[in-house]
Amino acid sequence: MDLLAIPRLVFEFAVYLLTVLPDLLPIILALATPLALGALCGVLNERSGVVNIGIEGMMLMSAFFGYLTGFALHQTVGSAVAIWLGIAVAVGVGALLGLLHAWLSVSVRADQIIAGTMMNIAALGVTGYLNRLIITPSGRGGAGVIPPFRIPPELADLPVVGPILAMFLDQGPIAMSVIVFVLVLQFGLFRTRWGLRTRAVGEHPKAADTLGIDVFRQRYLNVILGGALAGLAGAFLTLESTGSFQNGMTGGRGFIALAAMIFGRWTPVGSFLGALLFGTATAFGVVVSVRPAEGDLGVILRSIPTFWYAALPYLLTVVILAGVVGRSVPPAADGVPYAKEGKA
Amino acid sequence: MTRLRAAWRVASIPVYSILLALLVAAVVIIVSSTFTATGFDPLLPLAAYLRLLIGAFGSPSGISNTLVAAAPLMFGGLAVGLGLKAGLFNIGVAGQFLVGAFASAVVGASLAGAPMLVGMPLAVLAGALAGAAYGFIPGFLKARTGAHEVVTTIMLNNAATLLLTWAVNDLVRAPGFTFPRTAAVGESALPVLIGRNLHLGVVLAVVAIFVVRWVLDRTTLGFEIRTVGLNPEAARYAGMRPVFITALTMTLSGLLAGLAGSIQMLGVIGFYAPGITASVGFDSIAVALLGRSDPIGILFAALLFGAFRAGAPLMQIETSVPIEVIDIIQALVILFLAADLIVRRLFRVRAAKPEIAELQTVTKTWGGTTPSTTPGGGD
Amino acid sequence: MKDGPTAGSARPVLEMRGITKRFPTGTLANDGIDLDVRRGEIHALLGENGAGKTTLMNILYGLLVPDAGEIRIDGAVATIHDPADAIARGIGMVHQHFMLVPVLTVAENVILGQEITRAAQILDLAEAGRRIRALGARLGFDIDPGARVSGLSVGQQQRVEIAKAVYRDVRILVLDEPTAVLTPQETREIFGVLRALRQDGASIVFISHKLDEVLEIADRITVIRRGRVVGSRRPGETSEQELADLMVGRSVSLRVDRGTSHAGAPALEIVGLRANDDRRHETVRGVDVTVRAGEIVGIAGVAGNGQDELIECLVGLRRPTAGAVRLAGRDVTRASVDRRRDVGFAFVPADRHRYGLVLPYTVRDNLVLTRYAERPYVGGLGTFIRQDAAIDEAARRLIAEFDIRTPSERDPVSTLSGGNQQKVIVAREFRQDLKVMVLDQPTRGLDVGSIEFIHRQVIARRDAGVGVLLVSAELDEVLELSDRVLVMHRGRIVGEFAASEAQRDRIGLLMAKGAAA
Amino acid sequence: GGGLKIGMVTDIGQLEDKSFNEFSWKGVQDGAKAVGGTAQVIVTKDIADYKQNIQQFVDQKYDVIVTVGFLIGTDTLAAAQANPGIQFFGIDQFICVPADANDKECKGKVPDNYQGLVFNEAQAGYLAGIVAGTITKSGKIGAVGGRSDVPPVVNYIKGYENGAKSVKSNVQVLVNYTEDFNAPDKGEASAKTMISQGADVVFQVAGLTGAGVLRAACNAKVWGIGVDVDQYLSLPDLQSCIVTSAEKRLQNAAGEAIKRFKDKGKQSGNYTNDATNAGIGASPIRNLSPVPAGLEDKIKQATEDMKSGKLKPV
Ligand SMILES: Nc1ncnc2c1ncn2[C@@H]1O[C@H](COP(=O)(O)OP(=O)(O)OP(=O)(O)O)[C@@H](O)[C@H]1O
Ligand SMILES: Nc1ncnc2c1ncn2[C@@H]1O[C@H](COP(=O)(O)OP(=O)(O)OP(=O)(O)O)[C@@H](O)[C@H]1O
Ligand SMILES: [Mg+2]
Ligand SMILES: [Mg+2]
Repeated sequence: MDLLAIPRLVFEFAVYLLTVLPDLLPIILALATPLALGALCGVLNERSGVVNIGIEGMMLMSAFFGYLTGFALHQTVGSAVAIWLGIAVAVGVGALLGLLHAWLSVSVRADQIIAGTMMNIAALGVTGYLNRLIITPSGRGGAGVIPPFRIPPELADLPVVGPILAMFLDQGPIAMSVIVFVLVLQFGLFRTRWGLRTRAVGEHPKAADTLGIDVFRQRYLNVILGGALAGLAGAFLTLESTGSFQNGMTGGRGFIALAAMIFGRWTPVGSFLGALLFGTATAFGVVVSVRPAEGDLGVILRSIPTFWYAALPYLLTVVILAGVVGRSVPPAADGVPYAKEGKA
Repeated sequence: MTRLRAAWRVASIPVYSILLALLVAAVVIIVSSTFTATGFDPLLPLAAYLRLLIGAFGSPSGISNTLVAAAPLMFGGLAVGLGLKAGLFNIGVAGQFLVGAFASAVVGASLAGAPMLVGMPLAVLAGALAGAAYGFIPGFLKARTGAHEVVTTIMLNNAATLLLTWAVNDLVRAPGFTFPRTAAVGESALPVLIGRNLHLGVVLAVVAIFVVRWVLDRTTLGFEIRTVGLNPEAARYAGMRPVFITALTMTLSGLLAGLAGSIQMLGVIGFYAPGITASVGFDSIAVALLGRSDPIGILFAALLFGAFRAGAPLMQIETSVPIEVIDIIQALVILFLAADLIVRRLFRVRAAKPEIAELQTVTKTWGGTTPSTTPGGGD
Repeated sequence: MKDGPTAGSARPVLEMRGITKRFPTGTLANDGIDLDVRRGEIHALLGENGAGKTTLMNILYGLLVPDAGEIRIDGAVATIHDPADAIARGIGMVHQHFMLVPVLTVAENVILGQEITRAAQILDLAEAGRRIRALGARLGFDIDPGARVSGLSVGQQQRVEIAKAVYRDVRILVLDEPTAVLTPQETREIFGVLRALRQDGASIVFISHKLDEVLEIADRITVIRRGRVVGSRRPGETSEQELADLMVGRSVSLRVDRGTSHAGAPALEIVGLRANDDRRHETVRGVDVTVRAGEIVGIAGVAGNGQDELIECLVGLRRPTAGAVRLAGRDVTRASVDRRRDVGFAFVPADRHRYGLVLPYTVRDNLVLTRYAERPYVGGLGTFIRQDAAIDEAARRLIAEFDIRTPSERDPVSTLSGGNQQKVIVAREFRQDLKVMVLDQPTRGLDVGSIEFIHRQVIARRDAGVGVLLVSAELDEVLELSDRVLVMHRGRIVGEFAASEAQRDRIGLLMAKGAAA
Repeated sequence: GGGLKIGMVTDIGQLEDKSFNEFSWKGVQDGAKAVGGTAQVIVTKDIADYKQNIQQFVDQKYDVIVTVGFLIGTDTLAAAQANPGIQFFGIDQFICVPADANDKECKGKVPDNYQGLVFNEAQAGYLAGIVAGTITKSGKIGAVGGRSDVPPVVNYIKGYENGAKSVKSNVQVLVNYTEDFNAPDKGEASAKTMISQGADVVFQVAGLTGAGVLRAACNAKVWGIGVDVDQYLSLPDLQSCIVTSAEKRLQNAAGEAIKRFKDKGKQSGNYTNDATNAGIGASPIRNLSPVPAGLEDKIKQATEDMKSGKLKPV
């Protein structure tokens, strides 16, 4: 009896996981989206040799200005238009901040960690300040909503296919776009001219330079593109996921995105898996309390305080990083500003 | 005289950066004033800065507020700075701060009745050890498995907030309150030395600055830490043990962060409750960077941030300029430090940039490679 | 040796006139240099370290902008702002420090910058592979386009570098010290390639320190000293001695007189030593070596045959899987690095920037780097407080004793010249109470003057009764210094010789093939 | 002006938190206007700043100091005892002054210049529960809480459960605490799961996280219930699915407190805002046409019973 207790619980747990899978799948992607986009931003930056710990700040700024756009326009131009304009602005702001980071890291050759930290603090200040002065006094809220895409019920209710379809299709447009970005970037990085040059510049800029590749241009390009992705993550937070803005609402997602990037060893797909892992752990914490298990297992699972479930994603990441992933090697020239010797 | 000039060589860039930051922030304030009820007001920045200054230094209580706010930032800045010296980027100060504060609160409360000379030292010790333990985890993991400390410390920060909240609720919740919190630390509190709130922790912080400086500059341990930070390979060939130094440095860094939490708890807050934020953890990074990860630099950076903290309330009530402007100013200061090129152009500064090899090391070792293996390191 | 029919045809393809370059640091690297290179000639550029050879070529290749002077190609003035311009003009360069991206494949490295793509910039690596193979066949070496560069031997990497240049159909190819780290066999293969290129009418600028090679391959030789051209010769009309004197500006003794060794009791004993590399492959497969007090034993071998792991086992950074290491009779197989140093062990690493020095540190801190925790450098209460006075005193003494050229002991070692940086290490390691020294390519990349100095120091130590183990891929150095020569191949000692020139080729063959034909 | 100088110290975080800080501040401003005084606010960024922020107003000779949130209660009590000349109001602070070390029943004397403004969230939650219980077709409803250790949140949800059961005894209530007020994506995930479990009404007590909850409800075309204020107005994007909100009239309470002080002088003790003084309530029913028969009566009745004390929500 006691001998069998443990294996039985393990078995029950496995069964339980299977039964809640249909609940888990549809909610994971949305949880992973801002992390994945942030991580992709990191990948673009660091693959070209620029460290960016300012992703958090880039997200927050874009989130705010995206929201501000929708907020200001949705009554005049209508909800749908305002949203897409808002997303465009968010992406644009992200790209602009990317430009700033590129200028600091590539041209000014400022220390890239300091530049990133600056970005994070500035974002808190600027968004909080403008939020106080512009949005709050108006007393209004709202920035329009993205009409949700729903897969037809008959599909959604299919036994196995349904949840899987829901995982990818029963989502907002930005969440859905993540998968596209991941695949495109993975291919682009390892199969295209742009990717080859990016990796070369991030590993051995001088070698690239001696082959006539413009190291600065390549880095600027990547950092700006990365900023745009961080901007999209910001747009997701305000325009797709909440429809409202609050100071510091990124809540550290930019840093967790960095974790996902390192976790994924600086590859798009790897980073995405890292984000999914995190999202899955979060989702499990939700599902476990909304749809508790029966029997002894249920007793045990319910006896665990909710705070532990909330902490699960963080603890799990540490355990897996230490236990499975281990030492991860970044691009060799990551964070090293490139200087042409003896040139102006 | 020459010593003065030498000091200015180091200080000029930061000082100019601060001036420039205040200037740019002023423009922001003026422009934004047009949005507000008061309307366009070109003198608003002057008013605001004046209040900041008065609030921070205008009165004995202002000065002591500044010092009290600066003390934990000194510990936190040292924690980050020490890590940077060894090529470690400890973003985990926030978590180590909370763990330290919690431990001090619990031990302090349990000895609340005991004589101060018993309870207070034990409570401080508890905070230091707890922080050290929480810093040891990422240090050990990095040394053993190479798990990147940036990732692990970020995760441990979030875990700390949640698990400590749980601990307060289910383990050490004090009866007689409508919300979860620990009992007051009572006699274990750090004694107030001068005026309303200038407590012993401020002294401890300043002492810590010089202790850490002495360790780094004059002891073999400091030499080992710096060597491992700058060139781990060479350190190995010299008979040092980078793996051990890494774990040790991270532990010491955690200890300092824990002390930050401890003096904040025993000197100011007095009880632990889930709502407690670790803004110190976030600001400490900025302080360390601003101080070029040098103890003396950190001392001044912490005082600057402390002054902003202490001056902000007066600024808000007298001019109703949002407190967020402080973040903007701090960010601008760091911006101009990072892009000191601008400053040099503007103020025609000749002074050589004080080299921050550690920072470069950290940026390079971002993902765990040693700077020596990065390209361009040829003869 | 001038077998190129077109060799020396009058028309200069490349003319560099009055090239002058001063670096921000004040170093005047090039001081009005003139250089002509004719069609289909191999033109050797000779000069000691810091003479300005690389600088001159970097200017030609657009990596540096000259302060003065002009470059003509086919008689027409050519302004070269960056490598792209140079490449466009058919100039190719194989750099002194390899310019290869280790994590990329051979093909990716070769096409980088001139990628072969299909629609939408998608790389066509298959086509690239075909072209590279064809190119290899033309130059007479086989090359695997799919291989990761990080996994290639130095010789193979050298070929990739050349393939990169040829892939861009160069007319003017610059090779900056291409043979520095090659075995005689590999060197010969490279020479074959160069001659093939010359046949095709390419012009080649060949930079080297190695006088014999220069005399073998070059059609013309230009010597540079401290940024000025000090002479131009044809191989037939000159000698190694003359060239050496030209380079250094005084008459140098090319061969340090080794004298005779008086071998005593065993100082270092390596018994059946086995060890794995980081990827858990056994790279040291049972090595037995005995170094006696007062003798210099050289281990020759192509890089990557287990020397690194062997050395790490000796220094104490790697646990052997089997066997033992004895210092002066004491078993130190499991002893820590500093324990070994206490017993009287010293080590000079090959890569001074990576293992030997902490570049941002001052000269003084580097001079005590491996003894930082010993008295008198520590003291006070306990042994953990550093004693600045003692450290300064020792630093000044060593700087004087080893004639290290530095403004003061408190300058960063990074601002010292390569040779002087190496002197810092030597000064630190060559202490009085030594029993065993392990030298890993102690003179790599240094010029004749510095080499001479360091070799004298080594021999002095030997004569003082120190057992010296010299590990080097530079066969010349091994032969020059060693009393006995061992050849290491695939983790084993495959041969032992009493050093003498006669053996050179057999040793080279052993190094390459592991068995003498 | 010569009127009252009224200062407010916020809870940790930001003024525009769409909750305590924001609406307390609005109320303080209303109050100031009503009594012809001036109002200023200090935003607290760190718990360590509570003391000095309060002291700042004291030093500036303010007449009334309003502090927000239970965390700042301890410091407010101390300040009130030290400055008998100043009126203190503590929003969401239940004042407890122990007579001695081992007194847990708060027998000590509350300073007569310090009044705690507390709310009976359970009552508001109960009314929301009545609505949920009435309109649910599946017999399953959900509630998402921001933190399981913040009393107001828990009280709201307890009341909600009982209210729902009072109209449908067999109703099943799915509850999830995200332990994070700042995670809309997590709120959306919770709600989505509840909905896929069959819940057709979700109640949010989770700040920004709650925005995600309501967003999920709208996307899934089920009913959402707001909290604290009438979120049909404060979240216009989500009007399509908000049926009502459990209101806790912070703004009102803060304004009234200041008026009380102006009219009646020093205020002391704990002032409970509940059904009796319209301190809590349910927002107008929206989006239901027709409104289910008797729903409004049930709400009116329950409110009456709570006034009379006949009905205890928990
Ligand atoms: N980027 C630089 N900044 C300052 N000085 C430099 C720089 N590059 C080279 N120098 C100096 O210019 C001089 C010429 O250097 P160069 O590399 O051309 O010499 P070299 O002949 O190639 O020597 P070697 O045989 O060691 O390669 C040397 O004194 C060198 O230290
Ligand atoms: N990359 C560099 N940056 C700045 N200064 C340099 C650099 N390289 C060399 N120098 C300066 O140029 C001078 C010559 O350096 P270099 O190493 O070329 O001399 P060298 O001729 O090789 O000397 P040695 O023969 O002792 O190696 C040195 O004194 C050094 O200060
Ligand atoms: Mg050279
Ligand atoms: Mg040199």
